[in-house]
Amino acid sequence: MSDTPAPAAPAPARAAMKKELPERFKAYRNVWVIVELERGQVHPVSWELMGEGRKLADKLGVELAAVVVGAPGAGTREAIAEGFVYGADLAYLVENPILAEYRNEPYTKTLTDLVDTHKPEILLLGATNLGRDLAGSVATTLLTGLTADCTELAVAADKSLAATRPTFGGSLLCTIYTLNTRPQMATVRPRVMPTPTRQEGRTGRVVEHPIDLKEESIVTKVLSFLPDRASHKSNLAFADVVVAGGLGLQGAENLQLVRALADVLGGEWGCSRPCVQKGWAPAERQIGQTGKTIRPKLYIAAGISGAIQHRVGVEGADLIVAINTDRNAPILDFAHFAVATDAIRFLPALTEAFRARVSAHTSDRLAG
Amino acid sequence: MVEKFDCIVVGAGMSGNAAAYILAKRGLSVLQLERGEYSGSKNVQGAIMYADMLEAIIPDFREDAPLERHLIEQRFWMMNGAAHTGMHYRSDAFNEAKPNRYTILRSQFDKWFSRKVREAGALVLTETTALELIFDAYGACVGVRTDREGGIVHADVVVLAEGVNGLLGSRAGLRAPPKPDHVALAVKEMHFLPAETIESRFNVHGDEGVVIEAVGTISGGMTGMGFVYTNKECLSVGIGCLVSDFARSGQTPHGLLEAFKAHPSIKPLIEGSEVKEYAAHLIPEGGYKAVPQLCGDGWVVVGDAAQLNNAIHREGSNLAMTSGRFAAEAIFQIKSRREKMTKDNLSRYPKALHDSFVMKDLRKYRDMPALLHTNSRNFFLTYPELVAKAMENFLRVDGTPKRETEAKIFSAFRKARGFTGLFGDAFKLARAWR
Amino acid sequence: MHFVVCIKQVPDSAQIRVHPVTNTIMRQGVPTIINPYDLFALETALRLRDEQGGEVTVLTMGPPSAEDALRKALTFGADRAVLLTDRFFAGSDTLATSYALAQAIRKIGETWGAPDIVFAGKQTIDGDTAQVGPGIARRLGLNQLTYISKIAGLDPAAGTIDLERRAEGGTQVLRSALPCLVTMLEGSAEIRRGAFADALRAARAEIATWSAAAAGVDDLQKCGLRGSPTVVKRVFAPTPRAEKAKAIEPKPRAKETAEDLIAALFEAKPALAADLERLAAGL
Amino acid sequence: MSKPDEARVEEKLYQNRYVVDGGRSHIRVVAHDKPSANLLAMTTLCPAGCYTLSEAGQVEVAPDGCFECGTCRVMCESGGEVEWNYPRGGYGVLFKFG
Repeated sequence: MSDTPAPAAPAPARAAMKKELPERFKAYRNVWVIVELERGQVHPVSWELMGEGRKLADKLGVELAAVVVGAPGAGTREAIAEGFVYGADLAYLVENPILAEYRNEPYTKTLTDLVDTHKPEILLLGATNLGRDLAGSVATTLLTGLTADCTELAVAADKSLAATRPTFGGSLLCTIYTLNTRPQMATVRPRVMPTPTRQEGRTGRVVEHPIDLKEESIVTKVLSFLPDRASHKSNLAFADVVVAGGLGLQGAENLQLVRALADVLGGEWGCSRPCVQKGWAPAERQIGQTGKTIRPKLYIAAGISGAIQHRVGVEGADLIVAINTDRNAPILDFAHFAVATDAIRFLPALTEAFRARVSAHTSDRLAG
Repeated sequence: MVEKFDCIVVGAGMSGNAAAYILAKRGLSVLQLERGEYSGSKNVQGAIMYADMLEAIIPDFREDAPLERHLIEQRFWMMNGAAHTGMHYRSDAFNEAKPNRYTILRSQFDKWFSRKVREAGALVLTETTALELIFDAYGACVGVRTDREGGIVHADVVVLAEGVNGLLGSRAGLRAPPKPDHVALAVKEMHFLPAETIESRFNVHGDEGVVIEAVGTISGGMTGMGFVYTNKECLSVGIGCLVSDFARSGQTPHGLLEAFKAHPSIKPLIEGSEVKEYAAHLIPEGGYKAVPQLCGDGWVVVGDAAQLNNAIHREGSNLAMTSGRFAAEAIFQIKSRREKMTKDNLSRYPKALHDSFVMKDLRKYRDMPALLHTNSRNFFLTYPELVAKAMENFLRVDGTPKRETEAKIFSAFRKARGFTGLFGDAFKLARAWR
Repeated sequence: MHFVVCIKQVPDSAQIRVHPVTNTIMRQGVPTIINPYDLFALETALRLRDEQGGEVTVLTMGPPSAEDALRKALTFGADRAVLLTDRFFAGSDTLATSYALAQAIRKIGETWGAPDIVFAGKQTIDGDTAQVGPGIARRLGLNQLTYISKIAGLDPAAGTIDLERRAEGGTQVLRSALPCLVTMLEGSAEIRRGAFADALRAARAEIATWSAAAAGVDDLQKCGLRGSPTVVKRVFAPTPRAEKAKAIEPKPRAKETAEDLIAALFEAKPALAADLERLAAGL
Repeated sequence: MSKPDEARVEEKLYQNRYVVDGGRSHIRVVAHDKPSANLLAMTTLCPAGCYTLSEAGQVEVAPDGCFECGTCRVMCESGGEVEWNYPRGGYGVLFKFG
């Protein structure tokens, strides 16, 4: 392959001589957040977006709307109530049995119909499989701009949306504007924005939006749904909690301690490259530059020095705990917490402490 | 049905690309096998490119070849712990229309050369590793087996341009694998600096370049050499020693490199640089005596695989290109006369090498490897220390009469090597250099 | 059957370094590769062709040097390759790109038969937006099936296709109809290594190189910067996290240290406690 | 990775571009109880630090980051201590500059 041609140079010149916003888009107002409702469950990223949407709406002096789409009685009312608690002023509700399971065609038709009718200036979706699938087809149908996986959303001086996202594999960030089309669409990855504080008892008005959909005209059918628990494949890349072991465990048998803690936390276990080289663990359990990249809420590294090849695979974790006897191991440069003790001795104690702490609460809740 | 070509070239380094280019230009059907992702992805070199040899192959290469800097200054250094004694030759004459020596980056240069080979009409298969040669009942080489499914391919002649390790040739018993005292292990890093910084530190401008080649205590008493080559936006910084010395010394290559980089004469040149690659390769050092049989029925061997490297003058890529060219010319002559690719017919190639600078230079220095190798402690430890001390005494003005200073210098040499040692070394060096 | 696979030549982002001092992107020596996700799409198309018969056409839009990526795709066993290259495309964002590719796919259909399935990678590693696939589907009226982990069945006669799609917390089993646009998840197949005959054919192959006009991309207003509603205004390096890890001092009894650690974690991320309970209860 | 030298090589190797051929190690150390002098020398000689001495006193090789320079072949193949091959086409180290 030849060397990389200079990627399309950013065009500040063109952005500067921005054409005036076409007349028809001048009326577009308000910030919308698509509430991702599947099988009665709302994906937490929707509430994180409410927090962001609230900030943008306040700066623009407009209203924040929650958009809830689904089959009647499938948690739509509860989702709207939660939407208000997290800051929405109003909610657009589309209920139709055909919208029970997410499918691109009916959902795209519904959302584009809503947008053409109520004309939002900013439309936010979670960068989940559903959000990305939907955002792509809606943006193309509306022929508007869409910026994906944003890590920061701000209002520019001219009241347009300044969306910042990682580029070149995350080594750089870039700020992107949607120049002369509306709505300005953006998707945001889960767990990037904080969840806003709940304002119990807060309510707002609901706008019901009828939509006529005919099942016969929709090609793709959902035959069934297999929940994740059923499949035991190691989905290290998607896990919320990961516990990994390294050379510091001195032996393959001690990886057992890592698995025990992972089980108690309902997470996945992994290891560093040297463990795979020594044959302690299979290659698909390896985390790092030549293995898996993980983005869990909690990552516990037991006896891992944290060489740069490992770091690039775990830097996305929300919380990194390093259990390592070496006080100046490289992992301490990017871990959030460090316990300078021998992992082999500490892991069992940590497993018991978590088991006690986690199960005690569940039993209270069940009893309470 | 097994495909058949006029010739198969194994390897897309300097010698392989030169041979494939000329064979294709002459209208032969050529298949070139490269195990890397692209030509250049597996090739490591200092790297200095000699223009005359490339002009003989692609006269107008300067129009679009990726060249880093043309060299206008050569610095030979003898280094000890804290100092270096240097002989510099810099001439504005090197700023000529067709400069003689360039620094290059092998992965960019080979990619360019390989495009020329494709344009000439050769078929280039990348990411394909040749596993073994195939011979017929009479022991003539008829083709190659590769590591892709159904990967057998035939040809009238196979050009072995597989690099210093020469796996195919040695596995087929055509030559012995290289020995520890016939190859040097060199490690190098690419240090990135803004072009202006390089130009100010080396006192050059535009795309003028400087080369530093250093011997002395930096190779810890081993037969070896360090180097700094200036490229457009980076410096190639490296050091290499004979593998046999290295093994005995217990030193690590990366440790030696770090020490070389920390030397007071080198450190300021690379201050604040960003390292973007660390590489290592073997360099043939055996010279004339290590050159194996160069052709046989249905095969020829070119470049490093034929140990064609003049270590004393650090010239490898020019010998590689030239051997590739001579082999291609020989094959074309045989093909145009519709003769067989027998060992005798192919011997035109080694004959051409003998008549050219390639073998003349190698023969000239045939005793040098042995000499440097057996006396490595003297040439790479004692003398550098003696020269450094001599310069130190000579330059330090502390009122001692000049006659006394000179006497002190000579006594130091005599005490270290004794008269017989000094004359012996001088005589051997002169004889090996003659 | 006819399968069209869209691939993209991207910089190998793992090799990109940001200069620690000047914070500028150091582009020297960053080679280009085929976008890794696209290889799973190509492998799936090749398997379906091997099972059902037919041809696989590989398409890419990019600078002339993108031909290398196409030649490599041919080495895997694809039957033909089309390079869409024109200076009008410079600076296209995903909307403009999906327009150009959709037009080229229409032209491919007219030339070698309408595609039954158009494949694309889940996303690119340099753009990461995952919008070009959906954009093409919209413009060509194809059923959009993204994040596909497996194609369970394909019935050309009935024109139906059964697939498994990765969703939140599980897998949807879908039945849809041809023609459709499919983006494959990474790991959905083991990438093959081309046979020698394929490598030879790839080296010999003539790669169809189409300009905008040749590909039927006639509305130039929809291409390049003009056709792109979004524009990159600023590119900068993230500020690295400075503070060191907070040390939890080990106590004589490991149990106490463990409790200290857990307390510190829950204090730093209150939501973590609830998450762990939900996970532990297997929800 | 005890030796400080070792850690520095690790840092250097990170800069390089290396395509791992999962599960197919192109270099294999032949089983031995006491490593020969040449094999032992590889624990310092290998420029990519791929050769290490295990606690049980055996020399092990993990050819990730290997430069395919051939030094270990030159030192140990004739003595039958090492089985040396190139990685599959397209795998292993891929130099950006060379």
